[in-house]
Amino acid sequence: MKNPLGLMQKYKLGPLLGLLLICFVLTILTDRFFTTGNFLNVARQVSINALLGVGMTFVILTGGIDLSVGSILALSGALAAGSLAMGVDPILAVLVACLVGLIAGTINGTIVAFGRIAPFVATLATMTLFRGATLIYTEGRPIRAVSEGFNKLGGGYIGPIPTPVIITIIVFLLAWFVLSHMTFGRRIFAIGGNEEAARLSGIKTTRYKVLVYSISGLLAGLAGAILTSRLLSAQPTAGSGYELDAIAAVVIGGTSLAGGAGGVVGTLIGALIIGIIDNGLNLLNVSSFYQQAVKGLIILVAVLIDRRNAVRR
Amino acid sequence: MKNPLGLMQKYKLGPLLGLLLICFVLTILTDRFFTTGNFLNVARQVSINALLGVGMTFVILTGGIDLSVGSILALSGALAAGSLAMGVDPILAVLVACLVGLIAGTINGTIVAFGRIAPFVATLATMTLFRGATLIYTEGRPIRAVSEGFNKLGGGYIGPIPTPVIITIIVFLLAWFVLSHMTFGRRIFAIGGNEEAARLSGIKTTRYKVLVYSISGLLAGLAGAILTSRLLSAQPTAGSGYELDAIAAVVIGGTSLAGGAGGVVGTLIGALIIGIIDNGLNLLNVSSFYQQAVKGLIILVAVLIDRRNAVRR
Amino acid sequence: GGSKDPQAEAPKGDEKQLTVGIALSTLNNPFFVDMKDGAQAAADKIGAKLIVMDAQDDASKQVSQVEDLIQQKVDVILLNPTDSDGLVTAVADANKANIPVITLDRSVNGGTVVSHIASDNVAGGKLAAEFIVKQLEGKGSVVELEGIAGTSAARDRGQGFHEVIDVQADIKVVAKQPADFDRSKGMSVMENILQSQPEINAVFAHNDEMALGALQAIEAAKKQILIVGFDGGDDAVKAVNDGKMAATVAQQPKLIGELGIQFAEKVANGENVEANIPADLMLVVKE
Amino acid sequence: MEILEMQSICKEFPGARVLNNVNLSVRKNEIHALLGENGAGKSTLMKILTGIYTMNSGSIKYQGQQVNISGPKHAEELGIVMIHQEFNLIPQLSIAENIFLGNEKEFTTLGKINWRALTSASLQYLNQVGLKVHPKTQVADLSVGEKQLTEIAKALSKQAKLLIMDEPTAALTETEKEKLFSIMQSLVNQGVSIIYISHRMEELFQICHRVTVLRDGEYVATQDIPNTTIDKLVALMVGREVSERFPKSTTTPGDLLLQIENFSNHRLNNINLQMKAGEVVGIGGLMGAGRTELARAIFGLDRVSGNLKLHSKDGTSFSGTFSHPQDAIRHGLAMVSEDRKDQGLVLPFSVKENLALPTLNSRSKFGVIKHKAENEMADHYINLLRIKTQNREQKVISLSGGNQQKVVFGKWLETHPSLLILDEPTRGVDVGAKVEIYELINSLTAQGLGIILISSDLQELMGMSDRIYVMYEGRITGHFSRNEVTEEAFMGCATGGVQ
Ligand SMILES: Nc1ncnc2c1ncn2[C@@H]1O[C@H](COP(=O)(O)OP(=O)(O)OP(=O)(O)O)[C@@H](O)[C@H]1O
Ligand SMILES: Nc1ncnc2c1ncn2[C@@H]1O[C@H](COP(=O)(O)OP(=O)(O)OP(=O)(O)O)[C@@H](O)[C@H]1O
Ligand SMILES: O[C@@H]1[C@H](O)[C@H](O)CO[C@H]1O
Ligand SMILES: [Mg+2]
Ligand SMILES: [Mg+2]
Repeated sequence: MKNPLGLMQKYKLGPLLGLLLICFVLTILTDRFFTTGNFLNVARQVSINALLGVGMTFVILTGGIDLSVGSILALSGALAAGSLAMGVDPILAVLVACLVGLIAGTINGTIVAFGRIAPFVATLATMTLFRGATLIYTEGRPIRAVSEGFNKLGGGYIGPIPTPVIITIIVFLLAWFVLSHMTFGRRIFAIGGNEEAARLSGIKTTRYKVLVYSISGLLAGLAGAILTSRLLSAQPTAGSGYELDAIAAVVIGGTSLAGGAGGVVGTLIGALIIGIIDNGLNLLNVSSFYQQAVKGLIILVAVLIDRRNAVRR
Repeated sequence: MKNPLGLMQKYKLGPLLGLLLICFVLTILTDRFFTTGNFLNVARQVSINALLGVGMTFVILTGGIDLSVGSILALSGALAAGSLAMGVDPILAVLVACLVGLIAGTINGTIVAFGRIAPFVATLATMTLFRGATLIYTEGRPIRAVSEGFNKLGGGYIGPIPTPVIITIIVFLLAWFVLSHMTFGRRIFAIGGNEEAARLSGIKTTRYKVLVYSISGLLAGLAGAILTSRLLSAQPTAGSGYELDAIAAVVIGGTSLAGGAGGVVGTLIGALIIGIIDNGLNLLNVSSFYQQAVKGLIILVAVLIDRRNAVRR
Repeated sequence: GGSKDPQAEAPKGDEKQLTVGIALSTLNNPFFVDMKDGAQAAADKIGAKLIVMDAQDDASKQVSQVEDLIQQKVDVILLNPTDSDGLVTAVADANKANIPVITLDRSVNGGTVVSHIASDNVAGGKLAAEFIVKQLEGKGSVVELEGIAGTSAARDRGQGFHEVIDVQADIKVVAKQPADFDRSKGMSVMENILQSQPEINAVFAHNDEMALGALQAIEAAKKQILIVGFDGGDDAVKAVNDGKMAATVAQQPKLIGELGIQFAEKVANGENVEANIPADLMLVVKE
Repeated sequence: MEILEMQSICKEFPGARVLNNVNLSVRKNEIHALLGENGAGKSTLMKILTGIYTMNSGSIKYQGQQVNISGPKHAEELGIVMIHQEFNLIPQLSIAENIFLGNEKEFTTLGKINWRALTSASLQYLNQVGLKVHPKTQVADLSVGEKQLTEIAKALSKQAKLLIMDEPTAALTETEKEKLFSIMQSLVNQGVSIIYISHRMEELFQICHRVTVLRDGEYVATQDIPNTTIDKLVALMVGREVSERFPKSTTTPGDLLLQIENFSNHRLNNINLQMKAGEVVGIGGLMGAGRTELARAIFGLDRVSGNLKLHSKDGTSFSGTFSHPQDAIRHGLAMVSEDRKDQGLVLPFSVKENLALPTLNSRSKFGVIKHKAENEMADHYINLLRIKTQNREQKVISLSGGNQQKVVFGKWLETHPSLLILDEPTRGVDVGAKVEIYELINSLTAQGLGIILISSDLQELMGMSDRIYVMYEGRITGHFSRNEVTEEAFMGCATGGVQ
């Protein structure tokens, strides 16, 4: 084989290499980085974006996009906090958040699949719509969400591992299984690969297209519950801009925006890359003005390295 | 023809119909809307988004996307204001802004075309990078830009028409001519329609791909100069989120995100729709919490109406 | 929502109803919601109509909104600018249309403004710094969580804070990072700082939202650190009383909004008003 | 005199050696056929010649000069022009723009296009190929055949000295094919040389002078057409004897299988048709007659009014119309679609994943895919249909056209249908594989399957159908049984005459 990196190509190890490189550099630059404490810390910070990224992966695999996840996160968090305030059971409050997310996602999916509107426009509109709904419901104020049971979701631990990290790992494993071992996942790939061929093969493409947005919404709802529980309050502005980070995680992870190729393993790596860059720049105490520029540069370089190893046509 | 709206389809009048409908409703609801004063007012407000939208149309026609326009706008505005502060001639300051935009756009194009990085990721990274550069240059503070000559660009009038409106109209006409009557424009459509076929026909696709980002950057730079001149200061946070509005204008105007189909006429209409919704909601005194929800809904409905008339496959 | 305006449908009586436009930098922050509520209550009381605009922290959006207010021919504009320079044009436009402007909370650097109602953010930053110096007895490591880069609130509070802190020989600002006035960003930035700085004695956050986020991070790390916020919002005052936060520099947003309406009425009636009306700042500590 | 000499050309793709010491020499004024099975390397060799691929070793002599062709534009400057096997048109642009894409210069002043000049210049080439569509029409609105004619017009506009045609007739009907041949003849008379790739053997004897045969990426032989026969060539290509070109076996038709009553929609006009189990019913007609439209309507892809009655082999019957292909598949229908890349295959998928797509449920439990069963199924069809692939995990995008077609076939066979619709099933398929497909058709009808065969290859249609319906402008204008059909009678109906 001419290219010594052939193996890496085959197993799409580019993003992983990028991640390891960043970790290596940070370990050399600061002794605060390579510690169990910091790893758990990063893992917890990353979990929200990873959850959104997993849902986003489903959507992007079909060739779609979901810009509304940040707004769904805020809306479901607000309604969970609202239910808590009304004296509802903590577990029920979490379910409320998930349900709200599911409904919002299903609305997205219906508009995209049945209304045949470009996903970008449809979810751009619902992003504004759901944010508006959040503002109306909260009247622009944070809603307090203090309840011991509820706060364990975002702030608790199972053994030494923060609960959100455990939840994220479970969701990730489930998603991985669905995508690589179930007919459902295979059909999602098929729709992204060639929607017309998928339809001709008897796949009800509209149904699956609705479902991927439902999943994305559901996970955004779950993320909303976790964030609310972690902050002890639901913020009306929570999650704004999160869609871009989630999409970045997916794409840095090697999933094609055209759909049909990729997966959640890459997304997890992508989310870790973004999270670790943020964490590292903070640890290195890089001046705040330089942080953004440096972050942009690192992402560029990481993706460029990855692409240089990609198969040439 | 079965469909009575066939003519409308043929000339892609969906967005125009949406625009007229919105204007009609607003004229009925408030007597403040249908006045020359308000029209000029809206036209001026829309001009920035329209300029960005025109550049974005070039990019999207090739199948790309440019998320960095807001950051480029801020960076070029800041450097224009900085030059002014250094005593440079106003006209030169405007040229500085355009040049900065052109360079930034060319960087985007080079990364996309030669680095073969997905435009979404590439410009997401440079969006962060250019914003960081702006923060570094401005040290996070607005830079004052008060100079009589310079301020005419954004705040002046030619006859009764605000200067930014005149500039936008000229840019729009040029872009329209290039896209519909020049080889350059037709090749951009060809690349978006089938890049491989375009390449096999001997078109240097990479060169054109660089150029569309340069154009988008240049217009973002011009918009930056206008906005700075209008605000009498360059804001380090100027333009954040503008990319989404510009993309929305393009897509509402009927240009396909897949590339190859659409044009600037639609984009202008799209920008007007967005601008008039904002203006109308303000004139109608819709409570600010409801504004976002209503705006999201109107965009959805407008696009749905349009799509219902679209050709079925 | 609470923003419903009963006066909107009321028939215009024999005498002309006063219409005031209030252009706020953002409503995604309880501080400004309070300001709006204060103004609304005052307007309801005198039977004035209040038109509320939310610029979502975007200067050019706010310029557009002021233009739209001018199109509606309101009697007075209450302006809470997103930025001091950026809104000069809008003020000039209002001047041209002969609509008087009163600024709230933040000032503008040009045009004619009949009156400015605000608390002094530089003074507030100093107040916070002096409190920290006293509590630390002049010795220790301090973290500063900054507001959105480029906003005057972040600028002024930082300036006031550093004027006091930087002259202290034994107090060091060991980390200074932006968290954008946002609670969740405040938390994650603080988490990272806690990883890199073993020894932290106090945190000054440019507003309460970030302070409350930092509090979450600090509690999770099981550390004892002095936290000082800014604004005096409900959640923060409760945290102070619970002993979780050390203090918050309280502004009086409701009062600022209320004063805004009172002065708008005076201006509309042709009365002369003072150019500068200060709203009191006050350090809230545990009772 | 030789215009082109390609010597010892070798080409490797990662993991596969595709060309091994291939030679090809083409004389001036000659039509030189390039022949070989699917995947033999014909298209690859031609892509090397036009600078799209770079060869690993070998040399190219063109007009007596050693050349190093750097890209398609360079090839074009040398006068080497290729009509690709897969369309290279921009769907959103007009016919005229497509014809001159990349060569707009002579119609532009300072970058501005002179539309009138462009349109009228394109008319000349459209007339030459006999395409009677307005040059301003968008290519997206053309049928497959019309697109092929546009491709040919585009190549003609480039004033080639050496013209390469990679299966240009695959999508054409008899009339257009004859037109094309006369164009080729007149080009040769004007001094042009042509390399002609086709899987339709009789065409070579109609139009070509010499033929070079490739097998598995190796050069086999070059022969003069007058001194050879179809059987000899087939033997060279396949490496073994192939018995009969159209091995049609006659089966006694069984019970009524399908009845179509009054099918009408925007492109179909009151179609009535019936067939029995075990029958092969051919549907013929000229380009754009509406055959594909009929197939789509039957399969539930497009809305249609009227009624369809289906009596499946398991005794169930259906009456109505299908609203989704899933319905159709459930009731025992399968369809090999006309355009494999657009509708037949998921290109980023592997051979295995494509084969598995319509029948995922049958190899899964609680939605979990049984990978072992899937692998076995895939290997079964790779062997059965002799799909030339490295293994079941190879991406279909890197298969040759004919092998891609076999994958589409395989995925539908796995649904065990009672009625199989084949829309141009042998387009781009080599002789050996064609015979395999015909034999497959035989064994399927023997099992009682009904087959609807849509084909523009009249030989094939007449050779394989029990009965033939002829369509014209969305209507059925003729109906023949196997032994009564003649070419003249068929063409009469296909051009709108009545039987
Ligand atoms: N990009 C590629 N990567 C790997 N293998 C390839 C690639 N392109 C072609 N091949 C392989 O090269 C071989 C020759 O392909 P080619 O397209 O030249 O065949 P062909 O003779 O034109 O066949 P057909 O008659 O089916 O068109 C095939 O086995 C094919 O799978
Ligand atoms: N998307 C489209 N828009 C407009 N007209 C179309 C479209 N697709 C096909 N047509 C036209 O509809 C008619 C029927 O097309 P159809 O594809 O069914 O023909 P066909 O008999 O299968 O011919 P072909 O051999 O070209 O496949 C043709 O005149 C064709 O040009
Ligand atoms: O004074 C206000 C508040 O402190 C708010 O938290 C941010 O913006 C400032 O202007
Ligand atoms: Mg081929
Ligand atoms: Mg057809």
